[in-house]
Amino acid sequence: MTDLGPTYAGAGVNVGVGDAATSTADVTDSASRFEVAAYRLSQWLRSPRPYLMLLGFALFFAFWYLTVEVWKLPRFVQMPGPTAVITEWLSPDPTYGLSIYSPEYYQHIWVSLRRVSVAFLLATATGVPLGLFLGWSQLFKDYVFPVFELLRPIPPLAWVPLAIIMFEGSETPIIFLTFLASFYATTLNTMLGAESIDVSFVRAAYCLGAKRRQVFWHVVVPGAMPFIFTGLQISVGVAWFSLVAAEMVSGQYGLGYLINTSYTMVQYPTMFIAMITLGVVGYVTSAGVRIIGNYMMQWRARELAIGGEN
Amino acid sequence: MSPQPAPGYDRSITTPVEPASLMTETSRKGEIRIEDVVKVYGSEAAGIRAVDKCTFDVPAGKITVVVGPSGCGKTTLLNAIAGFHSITSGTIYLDDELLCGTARPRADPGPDRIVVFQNGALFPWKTIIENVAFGPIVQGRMTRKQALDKARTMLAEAGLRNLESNYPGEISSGMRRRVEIARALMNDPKVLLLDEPYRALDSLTKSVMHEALLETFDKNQVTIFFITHDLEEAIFLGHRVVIMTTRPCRPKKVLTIDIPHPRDYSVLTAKRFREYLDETVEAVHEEALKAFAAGERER
Amino acid sequence: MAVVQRAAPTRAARKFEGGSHRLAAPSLHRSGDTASDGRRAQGFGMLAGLVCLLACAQPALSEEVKDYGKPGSPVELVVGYQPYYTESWSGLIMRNKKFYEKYLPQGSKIDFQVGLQGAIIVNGMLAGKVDIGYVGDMPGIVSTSHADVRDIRIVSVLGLGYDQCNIFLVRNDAPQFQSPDEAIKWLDGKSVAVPKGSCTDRFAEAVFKRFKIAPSEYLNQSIEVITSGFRAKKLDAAVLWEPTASRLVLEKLARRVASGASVNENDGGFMVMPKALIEQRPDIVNGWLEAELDAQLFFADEKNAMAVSAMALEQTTGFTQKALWYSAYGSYPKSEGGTTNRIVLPYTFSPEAKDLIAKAGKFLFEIKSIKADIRPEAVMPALTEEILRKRDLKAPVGEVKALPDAAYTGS
Amino acid sequence: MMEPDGYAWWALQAVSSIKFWRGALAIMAFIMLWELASRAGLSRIPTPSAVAVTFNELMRDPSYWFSWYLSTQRVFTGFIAAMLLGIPLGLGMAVSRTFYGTVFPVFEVLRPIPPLAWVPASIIFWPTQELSIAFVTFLGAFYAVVINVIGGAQAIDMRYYQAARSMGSSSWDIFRRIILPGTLPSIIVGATVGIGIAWAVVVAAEMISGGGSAGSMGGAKGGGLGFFIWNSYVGGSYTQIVVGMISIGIAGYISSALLRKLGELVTPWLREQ
Repeated sequence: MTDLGPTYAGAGVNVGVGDAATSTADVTDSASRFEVAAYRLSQWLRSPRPYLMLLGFALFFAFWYLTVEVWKLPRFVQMPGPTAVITEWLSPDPTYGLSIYSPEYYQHIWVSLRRVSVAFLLATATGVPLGLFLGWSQLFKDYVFPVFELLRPIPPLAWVPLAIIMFEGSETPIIFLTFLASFYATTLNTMLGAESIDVSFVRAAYCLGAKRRQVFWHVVVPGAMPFIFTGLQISVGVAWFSLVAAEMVSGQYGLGYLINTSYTMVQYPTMFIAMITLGVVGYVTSAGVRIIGNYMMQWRARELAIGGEN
Repeated sequence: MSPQPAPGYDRSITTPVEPASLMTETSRKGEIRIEDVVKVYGSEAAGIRAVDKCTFDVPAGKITVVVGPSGCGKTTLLNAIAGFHSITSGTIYLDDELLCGTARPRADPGPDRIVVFQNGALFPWKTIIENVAFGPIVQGRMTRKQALDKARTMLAEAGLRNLESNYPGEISSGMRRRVEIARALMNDPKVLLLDEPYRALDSLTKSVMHEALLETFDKNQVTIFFITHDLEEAIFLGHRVVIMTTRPCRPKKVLTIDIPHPRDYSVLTAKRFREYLDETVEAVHEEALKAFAAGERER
Repeated sequence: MAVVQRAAPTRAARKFEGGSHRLAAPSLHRSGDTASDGRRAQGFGMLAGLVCLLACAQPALSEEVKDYGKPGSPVELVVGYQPYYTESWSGLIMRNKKFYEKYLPQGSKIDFQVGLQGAIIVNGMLAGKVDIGYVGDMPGIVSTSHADVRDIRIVSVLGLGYDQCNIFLVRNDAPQFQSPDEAIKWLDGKSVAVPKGSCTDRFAEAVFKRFKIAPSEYLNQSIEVITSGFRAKKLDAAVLWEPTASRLVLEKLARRVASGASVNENDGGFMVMPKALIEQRPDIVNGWLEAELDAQLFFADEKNAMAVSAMALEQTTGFTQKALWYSAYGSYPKSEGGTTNRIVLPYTFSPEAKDLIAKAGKFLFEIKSIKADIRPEAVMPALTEEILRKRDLKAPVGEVKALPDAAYTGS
Repeated sequence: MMEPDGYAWWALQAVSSIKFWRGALAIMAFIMLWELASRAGLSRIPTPSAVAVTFNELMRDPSYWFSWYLSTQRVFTGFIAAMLLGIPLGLGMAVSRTFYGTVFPVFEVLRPIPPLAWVPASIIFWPTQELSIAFVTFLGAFYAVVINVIGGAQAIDMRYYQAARSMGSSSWDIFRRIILPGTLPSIIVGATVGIGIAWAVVVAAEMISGGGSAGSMGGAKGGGLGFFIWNSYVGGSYTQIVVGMISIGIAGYISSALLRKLGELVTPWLREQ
């Protein structure tokens, strides 16, 4: 049976690249960031992880290649094989007019990215302050939160038809739907963040003579920061979820639209290209938010690097 | 992580060091008078009576330690003084200025009474020096630069010089307690309210913390209101020890410890210490049994 | 997608939602990776590599072909048809009159499934879920271009028309146009919706190319979304096919301003079948095509106008019988691209049909909708020509003429 | 005196608390605002009163309840499949390093692809429309379940292992007695989050495959609450859209609440925390 030996030393949460199994206690400033990264990289390479990762991907592609192109299993034969998708993706003159060389491909990505970022920023600009106030003032929460909870169970995607009716043009409904999904995630997480702040921090601030407004800025906002960034990461992921659906139903340009159109135009390789691109762009955006989060919260990053005290 | 002993700290010298820089304030008294304080959580009938007709004095410039079984209402009392909780009836005075009473059930928290919390409350998102300089900056008493400079001197005195730019998460819990006390003293408080600050520490660190606290007290002569359930700690530190009954708490026995300050570790084995111990252990034990019987979950 | 953040906010259970951020290195594993760990991973890798090689060597199964049974035996077929596409109403009539029962072996079961547009039926056929398809010109041609997935052939022409699958509709408050050409030019810079992959898509892109028109938005929307778009006054224009066009006009949601007739571009509907069916069961294919001929003859007979529109009413939702009747038999003024004979029913590949397929095929390849020009073997006229000769009829077998409004006797 | 944690006592407590009245007031105000705004023609959304009337009519319409049944069936097939596959996979990844090393990277790469991007591919792949929609709901819930299970298994305190190991228990004992119960709370959290996502996904999947341009065969049929909303939109009856939206909100809420209740039953030791 597999090894169950748990390790105790430094088994805390790792941050950043690779697996920070550094049990060295004194990761102080003197060891420059570069040396630490280099050390972690060498540690990572010696461990079996990269090879397992390659193995995992190899198995996945082998499965895809075999079932579709070699064995041609009944249900799989309609799917485009990896070779078809990759050749279409990389070919300078793609059969269906879309590959990394065609400008239209980047236009789709750009439009989707723009929609997600507009919706995401709107959701952050409205969700974070609202969440903080909900967490901070009980009176505000008693009035606003029930209405918020009333609307939240309705999935943002159920709003698609209403959004089409409510808003002019074809762009604003999509932005609204993407915004709605992110808004719920951001507000809720920020509120939970503000509420989860240990009451002794607030009391300590009052003791030290801070007034209510100062306590809000010096304690509640920074204290809720980790939760806010959790929320932002979820909200980016969720934004992509609803963007795709909104684009599929009605819209022009955008990866969701591309998937949908290549389906009706029976261009399956292009459809898969769009799906994979969506996955990659989605991953990059949420990784971006995570990196900004880690950068903004130096104190958390360094605290966790040493296994985090209680 | 063993705490490095603070450099230059040597108990052998007996003459107290005159803390010139800290005594600039007018001689603050910091005496607390608690009279017939009652505190009931929840409605009068069904609520939990935490404090019942509690009356005792906390002399100015002295260390008063309140000892009692866990969950007996000591923290409620401290919170009332600090202004976090209201009281149902009775009055609390600080240097004959009314903190709270029936007219004003909840006192306003302020820099004259600063609390050091059980699990520590240094702001993890501010560096050590920003933490210490927080009070004066927020009250607007000093500019940022002045506050940082004074904070730097405070930290140097407490032997925490090279930790200024670290975050609280990166230093040991013992060191964090000392930074927290430095943060409190930055505001020249009349009273330091310590809520079982060394509870989570191992006994070795605890003894180092005791000596550091005594040393700080020698320099500042600030009134200290110290809560603990550890009897030895109470007698070792306190000028006056108040033993509390189980919930609802009332002072059961008040003891003045006349071992001279500044005290050091040798006191623990002194005969006088043992006598105090014998005298009090029986009283405290009795209350502990009652609390245990009530199955009180330590709040 | 309101991701619920914290069901029961217990501090102990660390909760992760859809987007977990820093996933801890699993502390269950030995954090220091000893050599034995590495060796086991490599061994595992070797084993997996071996399995892959073994699998690749395995001979490829023959291209997945559906088995339709021996000739003469009863068969179960799925027919994808479009009651919302007047040009292919012969399918609608087939479903109602069941002409095929005369020609197919006893006990054959035919399941008619509705497709909102040709492309959906083609997707069904490529996925092996649909056997016979009644589709427009673009989906028909596109279906023949995926022989690697399933070899599909065009076997019959359902109908050709100059104002069937190529009707320009504009919002009611659009300016009054003197001529269809002026209307088409007005589309420049407007938001135009079209169901991508349909015959109107091909037609619209061809017209836009010819008139050098660039709409501000060229939206891919289904006929339903377009209908609601006009109802919610969100669309400037759309290019649609009958009967939806007539419905929008009669419900005063949009105005008809031009059609294929105004620019001399026709379109057509085709019947498509997989090669496997044609080769395995010539009896079934011939039987079905005989029945198709009967259906087209029935469709061409003016007497049946009300009956056909009644059938359409029964098999569609959201349409009035009047709109359905108008879509096939209504006469629209010339200024709106109206024509006298609404649908020509060639049944086999008349010269116009062949030339439409060639022209459309070249255009689709040009705009990269299909991988290569149409395979010559994709069109199989022999079957229908044989049947026509046997019945000594000549293509076109009939025409659906525009009737005076009075001819509509319904409510 | 009612025994303290009885249901009646809880209800009385809720009603008498000021929070309840503030909340009720806020909701009333919201509905009034909505009524006035719609009536004044500010927004094209139908007025609550009209929606209530339609809701009343629909209550008696069997096809409305049939779409409830269809959607619920699709959500639960996808959801149960996600649990059956997700939990073992999550536990496997948490327990064995090799499995984690191999499977997790692929899992992480596929996860950002939104489930709804799979709708067209799923329509092509799966033979029936039911299966293709259920597959998409499965994907929606699957990721949440696996992530939570891994998180839960890792959060188990080291000392439990050492204690079990020192008592000489085998790896199987540790798995059954420590990891499984230890991960149970996060399985419940994963399930609750998963069912929420499943409901959101089923709505869109039904809309897209039922009516949107990426429609699947069988055009008009399709069914389910998502399709019901889509059909009302296409049919132009806007009040039914709002009714459909509210129904899905209720359905999602009920299933999450049920799961939470189940969770409390299964993890009694967490209750008094």
